Amino acid sequence: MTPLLLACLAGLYSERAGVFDIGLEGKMLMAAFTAASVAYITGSAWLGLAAGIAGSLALSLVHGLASITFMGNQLISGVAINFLASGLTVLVGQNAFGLGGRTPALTGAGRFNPITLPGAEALRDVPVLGPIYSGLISGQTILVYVAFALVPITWWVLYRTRFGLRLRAVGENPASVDTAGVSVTRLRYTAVAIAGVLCGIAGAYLATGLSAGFVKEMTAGRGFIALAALIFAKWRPWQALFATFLFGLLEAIANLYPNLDLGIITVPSMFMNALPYILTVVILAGFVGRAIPPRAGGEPYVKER
Amino acid sequence: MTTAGDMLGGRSDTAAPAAIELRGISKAFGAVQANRDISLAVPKGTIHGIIGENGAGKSTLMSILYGFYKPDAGQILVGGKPISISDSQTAIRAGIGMVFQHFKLVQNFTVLENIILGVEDGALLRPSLSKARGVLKRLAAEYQLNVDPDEVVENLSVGHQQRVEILKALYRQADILILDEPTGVLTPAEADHLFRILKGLRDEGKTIILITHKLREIMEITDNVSVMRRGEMVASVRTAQTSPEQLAELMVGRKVLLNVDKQPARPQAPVLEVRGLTMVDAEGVERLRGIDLDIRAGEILGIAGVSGNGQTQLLEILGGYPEKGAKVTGEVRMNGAALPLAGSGCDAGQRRRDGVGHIPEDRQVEGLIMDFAAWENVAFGWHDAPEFNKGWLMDNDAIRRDAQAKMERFDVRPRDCHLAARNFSGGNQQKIVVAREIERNPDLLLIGQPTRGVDIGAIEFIHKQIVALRDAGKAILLVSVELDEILALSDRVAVMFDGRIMGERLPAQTTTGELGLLMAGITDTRNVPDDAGIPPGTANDLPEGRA
Amino acid sequence: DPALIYDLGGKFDKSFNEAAFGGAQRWVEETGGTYRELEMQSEAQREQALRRLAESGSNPIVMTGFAFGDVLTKVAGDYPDTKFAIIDMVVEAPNVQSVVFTEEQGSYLAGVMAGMASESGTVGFIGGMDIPLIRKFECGFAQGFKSVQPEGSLVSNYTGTTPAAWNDPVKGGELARAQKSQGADVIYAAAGGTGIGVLQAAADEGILAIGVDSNQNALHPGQILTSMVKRVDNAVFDAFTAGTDLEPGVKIMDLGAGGVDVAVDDNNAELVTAEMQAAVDEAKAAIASGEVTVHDFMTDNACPAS
Amino acid sequence: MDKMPKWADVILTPLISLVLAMGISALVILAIGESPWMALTTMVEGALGSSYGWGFTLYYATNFIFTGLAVMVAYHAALFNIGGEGQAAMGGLGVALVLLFLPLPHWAIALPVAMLGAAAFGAAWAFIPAILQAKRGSHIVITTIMFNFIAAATLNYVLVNQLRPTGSMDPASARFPEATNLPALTDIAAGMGFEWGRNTPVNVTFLVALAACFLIWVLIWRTRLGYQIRAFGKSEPGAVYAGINPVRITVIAMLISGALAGMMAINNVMGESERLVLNAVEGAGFIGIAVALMGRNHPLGILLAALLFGFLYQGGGELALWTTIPRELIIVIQALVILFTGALDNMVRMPLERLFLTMKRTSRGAVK
Ligand SMILES: Nc1ncnc2c1ncn2[C@@H]1O[C@H](COP(=O)(O)OP(=O)(O)OP(=O)(O)O)[C@@H](O)[C@H]1O
Ligand SMILES: Nc1ncnc2c1ncn2[C@@H]1O[C@H](COP(=O)(O)OP(=O)(O)OP(=O)(O)O)[C@@H](O)[C@H]1O
Ligand SMILES: [Mg+2]
Ligand SMILES: [Mg+2]
Repeated sequence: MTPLLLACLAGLYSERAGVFDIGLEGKMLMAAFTAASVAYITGSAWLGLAAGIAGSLALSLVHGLASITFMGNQLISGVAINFLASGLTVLVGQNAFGLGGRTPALTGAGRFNPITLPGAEALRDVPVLGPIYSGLISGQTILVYVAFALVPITWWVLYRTRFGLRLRAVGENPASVDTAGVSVTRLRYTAVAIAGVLCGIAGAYLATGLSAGFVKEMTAGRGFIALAALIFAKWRPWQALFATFLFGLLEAIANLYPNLDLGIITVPSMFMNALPYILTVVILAGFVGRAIPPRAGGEPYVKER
Repeated sequence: MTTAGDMLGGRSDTAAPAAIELRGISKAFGAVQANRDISLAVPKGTIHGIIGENGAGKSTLMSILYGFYKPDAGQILVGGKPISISDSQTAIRAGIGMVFQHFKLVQNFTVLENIILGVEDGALLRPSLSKARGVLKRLAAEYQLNVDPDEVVENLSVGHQQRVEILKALYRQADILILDEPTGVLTPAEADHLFRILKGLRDEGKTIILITHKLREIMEITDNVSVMRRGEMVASVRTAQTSPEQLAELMVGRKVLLNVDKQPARPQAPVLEVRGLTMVDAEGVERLRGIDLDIRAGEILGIAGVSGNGQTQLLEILGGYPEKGAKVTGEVRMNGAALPLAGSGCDAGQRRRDGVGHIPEDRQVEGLIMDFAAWENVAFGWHDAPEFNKGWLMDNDAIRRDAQAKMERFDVRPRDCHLAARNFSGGNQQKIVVAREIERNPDLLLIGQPTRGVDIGAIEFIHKQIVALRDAGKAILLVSVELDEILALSDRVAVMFDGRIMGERLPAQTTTGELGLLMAGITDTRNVPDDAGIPPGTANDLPEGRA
Repeated sequence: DPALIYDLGGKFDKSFNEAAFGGAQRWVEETGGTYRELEMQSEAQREQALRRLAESGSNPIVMTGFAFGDVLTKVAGDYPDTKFAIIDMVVEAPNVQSVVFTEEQGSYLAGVMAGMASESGTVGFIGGMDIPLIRKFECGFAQGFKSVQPEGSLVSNYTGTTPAAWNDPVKGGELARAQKSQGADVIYAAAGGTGIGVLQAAADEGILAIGVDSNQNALHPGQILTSMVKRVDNAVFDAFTAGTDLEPGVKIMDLGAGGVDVAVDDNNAELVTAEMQAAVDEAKAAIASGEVTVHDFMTDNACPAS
Repeated sequence: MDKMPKWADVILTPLISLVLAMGISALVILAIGESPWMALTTMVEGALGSSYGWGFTLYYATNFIFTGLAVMVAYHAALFNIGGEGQAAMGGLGVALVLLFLPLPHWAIALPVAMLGAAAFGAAWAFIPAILQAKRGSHIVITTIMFNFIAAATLNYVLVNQLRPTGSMDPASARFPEATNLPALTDIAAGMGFEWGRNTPVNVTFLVALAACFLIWVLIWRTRLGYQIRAFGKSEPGAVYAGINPVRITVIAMLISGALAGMMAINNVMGESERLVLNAVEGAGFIGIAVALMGRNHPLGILLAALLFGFLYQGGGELALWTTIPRELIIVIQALVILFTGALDNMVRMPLERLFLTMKRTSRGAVK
């Protein structure tokens, strides 16, 4: 759920600033590719991370250009970015490594490896808390801790800082920000860039943390699920954590019970696989009610018609 | 070329430079020349009025001054020094504050957050917020501008939202305050209160520019007034040396009749009977609390009231489309037959078939599809009508012919029915809506804000049409926030406040002062002087549109 | 010249198509010949590709994957002088050689090894897209495993229901970790690119994995128990070598014919104990003699072992 | 009144955008060390150089016309239907069920029945997202995405466990009865006495698609329903004022949209493969978004854009078949086309408008 959380937070920054982003998927994919490539070539996961962020940022820039500067349709731009990433990664990858778009497997320092938190071993035998601490909390890669730390940080930035105030304002009513003498364009670009960085981390984590290299289309729809989680969370950081956790849980359940035997009927694996999607629809229909997006979301800020 | 100062005569001779001076400002939006070579000087410590038809370019000019738009040509001087106002930040720093015609507030932020937006001190919010809270308290006391700093803006009445906008400007220590049509949304008492504040600010030495369509306000409060027409500044005069008639003529370019010319009504059988109408909206707020109304054929019932007191809900329910999720109870009869208030049969299409026409309050959001051509808009809402249809298909030729004829009769300009609605000026857009609804000859015509933001010339025409329909024996329900309009058109006036009818008066037997009190929810109106506001102390605490 | 057509997964799927490519390459190295190759881009192209190759004189034409079966049935008759070979599918035509593998047998051997290696008594299977072919792998694996540990349990997962299921190493890794948490200590991955993630996760988690199709032992030396190799490369190599003399009919690449096997090499030598090797050999002999028949899932869509 | 003439907006802008997209594509091809000229000629030759190439180009275009029209109808109601992929997949199921289980003696009878089946299944798949959007405000973009996944799972289940002939490896249905096979255009041409597009999959569905373009044009711009859909799409409060029921229009627009997407199955499932295979849609649902947007949500534009994408698809396929350029290049080109014509169109339009404005001013000046 870490990449999901990161992508969800990425979407949160962008959409809170009024720029819809269905290109999360593409940006993650691009980041996964650049991260894996650079990590393979340099043997450094950190350089890979930087490259992942750069790759994702490049696409963010395209999105910004289309939806902020040229006041284009944000949904189309997102669709195009998804296609672009899906094609470019394989094209360049094939050209560079000749493995049909895969990157060679990463080893050692080319990957982010789990870190054991201090005292994890010592506390292992403490009842209840021990296993949770040593098994669940300790032993994750650094990027996981980063992702989780980003939740309170995002909350704090959004609700406690000047930048957050302006960011939220620009997503609600850009004219109010403009007439307050603050540049709408700059704010939105910043937000889109932050989204790029977070997608970059997410993609890098996919390729260099969770797996050991890039495989074509390896994001496998996670960007779209992150988007669903974002709507589910009503564009709020803590709820985003909760939503991604829920999706993670649903998937874990589907993994644990590939064929759910209900006595009378056995739910086939296909449906258990589709369970997270089905439940998303159910949740959207039943529990969240109308999720009201940032008011200026999806609309370019046009001053002069 | 003469400068604007010259036109004003007297004052510009004094040594002190104008607080603000514009020289040769031009601005085009695509093919529309919104401002053409405009010059204007506003002496320090004065209130300067700007009037002009819709689309004359008033808002554009002020927005340029505030750095919202960049002019194509021209120069701006503040305190005699030329400055280049590239964005609103520069304008704010130069001491200019502006309250826009359409407020620039973040609806789901608190008052305090809106106040500090853009002028926070430092990267963290907490210190800015507590500082602003203090300053706000002081400003509120000083200018009698009370608002709850922690209230979310969308819960405030329009009047209070405007206070927030003014406080925003004052918080930024503006010396030059621009107000773009500030009174359009206020009760007479609120407007009075605003004017007292403005006078106070002027006496402190601040400079104020006031845009309005209401000549009465210009005469009442301004020192000088400038008139704009079709993007040009046609005159700048001392207010004391002009008259409303002269200003109207300058604005429109011809003589305008300022009063409606109508015969006494000859009411016949009742057309609409409303009994005990209540409405609770989706959030559980009671918007209508037992409305009783009668309208007879051949009369105009005017409903006065500050917007947000249930008029919109009343029009929507009568028009057949109560707000989603709302609960409506009570009884509505039309020509004796009960109209359904919910479920099937309660839709706008059915109401039209039942003989209800409707000129909605907001022409751009409801009355027209802005991207549709004028001819398509002429069928809007009546697209089911047999004469517009040929079997499965719509008879577009018939609609176009009809549209062309209506545009002819209502003098819609330009007379091109293929033009998209958004390419017509506000007044002409409204004429399209009025033509469409009136020409269907409905038994009952619902009219919401027929002339909001419409200039004097068009108002005159629209008023004539409404009276003509009445004289043809139709029933008309007129909702307007303009008391002058209500008094001029109505045969009877009902005042709405907080979802109730506070009382009914005959126009000849009441005054704006009395109606103003009723609009504020005060029914004890025995000792009110003519045309006066309410006693000072109470003005601040006017209840919001809804409690 | 001969020609080779890869299925939609693409030439470098790290598995099936890539094995075919390897066979063609080996043929080039050994004979110095040249061949044409095509990658599919859409369903509608299959027929186009076959006809174009046949018309341009390529012979024989080898194609990988059951998905060609339908069009080949239609097209083969139009080109009686061209020889076709199709892998993983039986097409009855006088100029077509159908090469089928007994994956259930190879998977059985993998199951035997997993049964020997598993200390927990639980092993895992991770398939890519949930289609019958992969069920066949699972079923053979289950039978082999149960033959060693009749009371043992098998956890089985499929990555998904869209072609994306073949390219989701992250989910593969997650599934592997989930299976480990359920006690599995040997995991068999038959999932294309997704399998890479399974093998990686198993290596990271310190449990054993089993590769598929190609010999994947070298991906994580010492941590991959074995790979169930399906010698698609041999099939391609043989077809290319036979050239225009390619023999029509069904060619069954079973255990006996060396069509399927479990790979033992330097990379996993340490993991394969003598006992394990003996058990594998025994199973091979039993299958060859008919003493043990490994049930083929495809025949009745059911698996006796699970 | 307008800033530039309509023809410039409708033709010039997309054309320049297209050229830009192609230019960048050429750079990409150069960057991977291939010749853009060779790529272009291969594509043009392969897609348009022979009746054979045209046969494929038109076949793909047929798919895109349906999905493009589907996106368009929803778009006019201000609904962004990303679910074309799933709706088309379900349409395929509808076709398969009809053809496998109903005794249909002749294609001329089978075609309308299968069209009904396809439309019904596609529409049904769009119905739930539509009703959720209309009644509960569940974001249609998200629900249609989810329904794409769910459709894939459903189809997978049905094909593997229900429709697959026992013993078959292939997760595909049995072949449809011979009698229901649609005539290919090549057969029709042969019937008229000339040889055209032998062995190409383009079939009578192409003509159905052309008819659909016309009918949808009539629907949107000539009927009352179309008027209501457009009005609702432009302004929901306006529609309510005019007595247009938002729930009804949302649902109807999505049903039509889903039905159109579903009807794509006539082409690929009934016309081409003549049986139902997994993943028969192959992304055409997503391409439909690009086609609709490029075609300015007008059937004629959609027809042209579908032809363009058909060309890209077939030309790109040829490129991948006969050169060493990977097939992903085509995805990149498609992405660039979508980006430049759909999202960055103002990049071209803004300077153009300025150009036309100054031209207008100077010419007006000259007249004076
Ligand atoms: N936003 C716009 N986009 C394009 N053209 C516009 C726009 N607004 C106005 N126009 C054009 O400019 C013309 C002048 O508009 P304007 O609003 O100044 O009219 P007006 O003189 O105020 O008329 P009225 O008195 O009826 O309001 C309009 O008739 C219209 O053709
Ligand atoms: N952002 C914009 N883009 C394009 N055209 C505009 C824009 N703002 C105003 N216009 C056009 O410029 C002209 C002047 O508009 P402006 O808003 O300044 O008029 P106004 O005098 O304030 O009218 P009103 O009395 O209706 O407020 C109009 O024709 C209007 O349609
Ligand atoms: Mg106007
Ligand atoms: Mg204005």
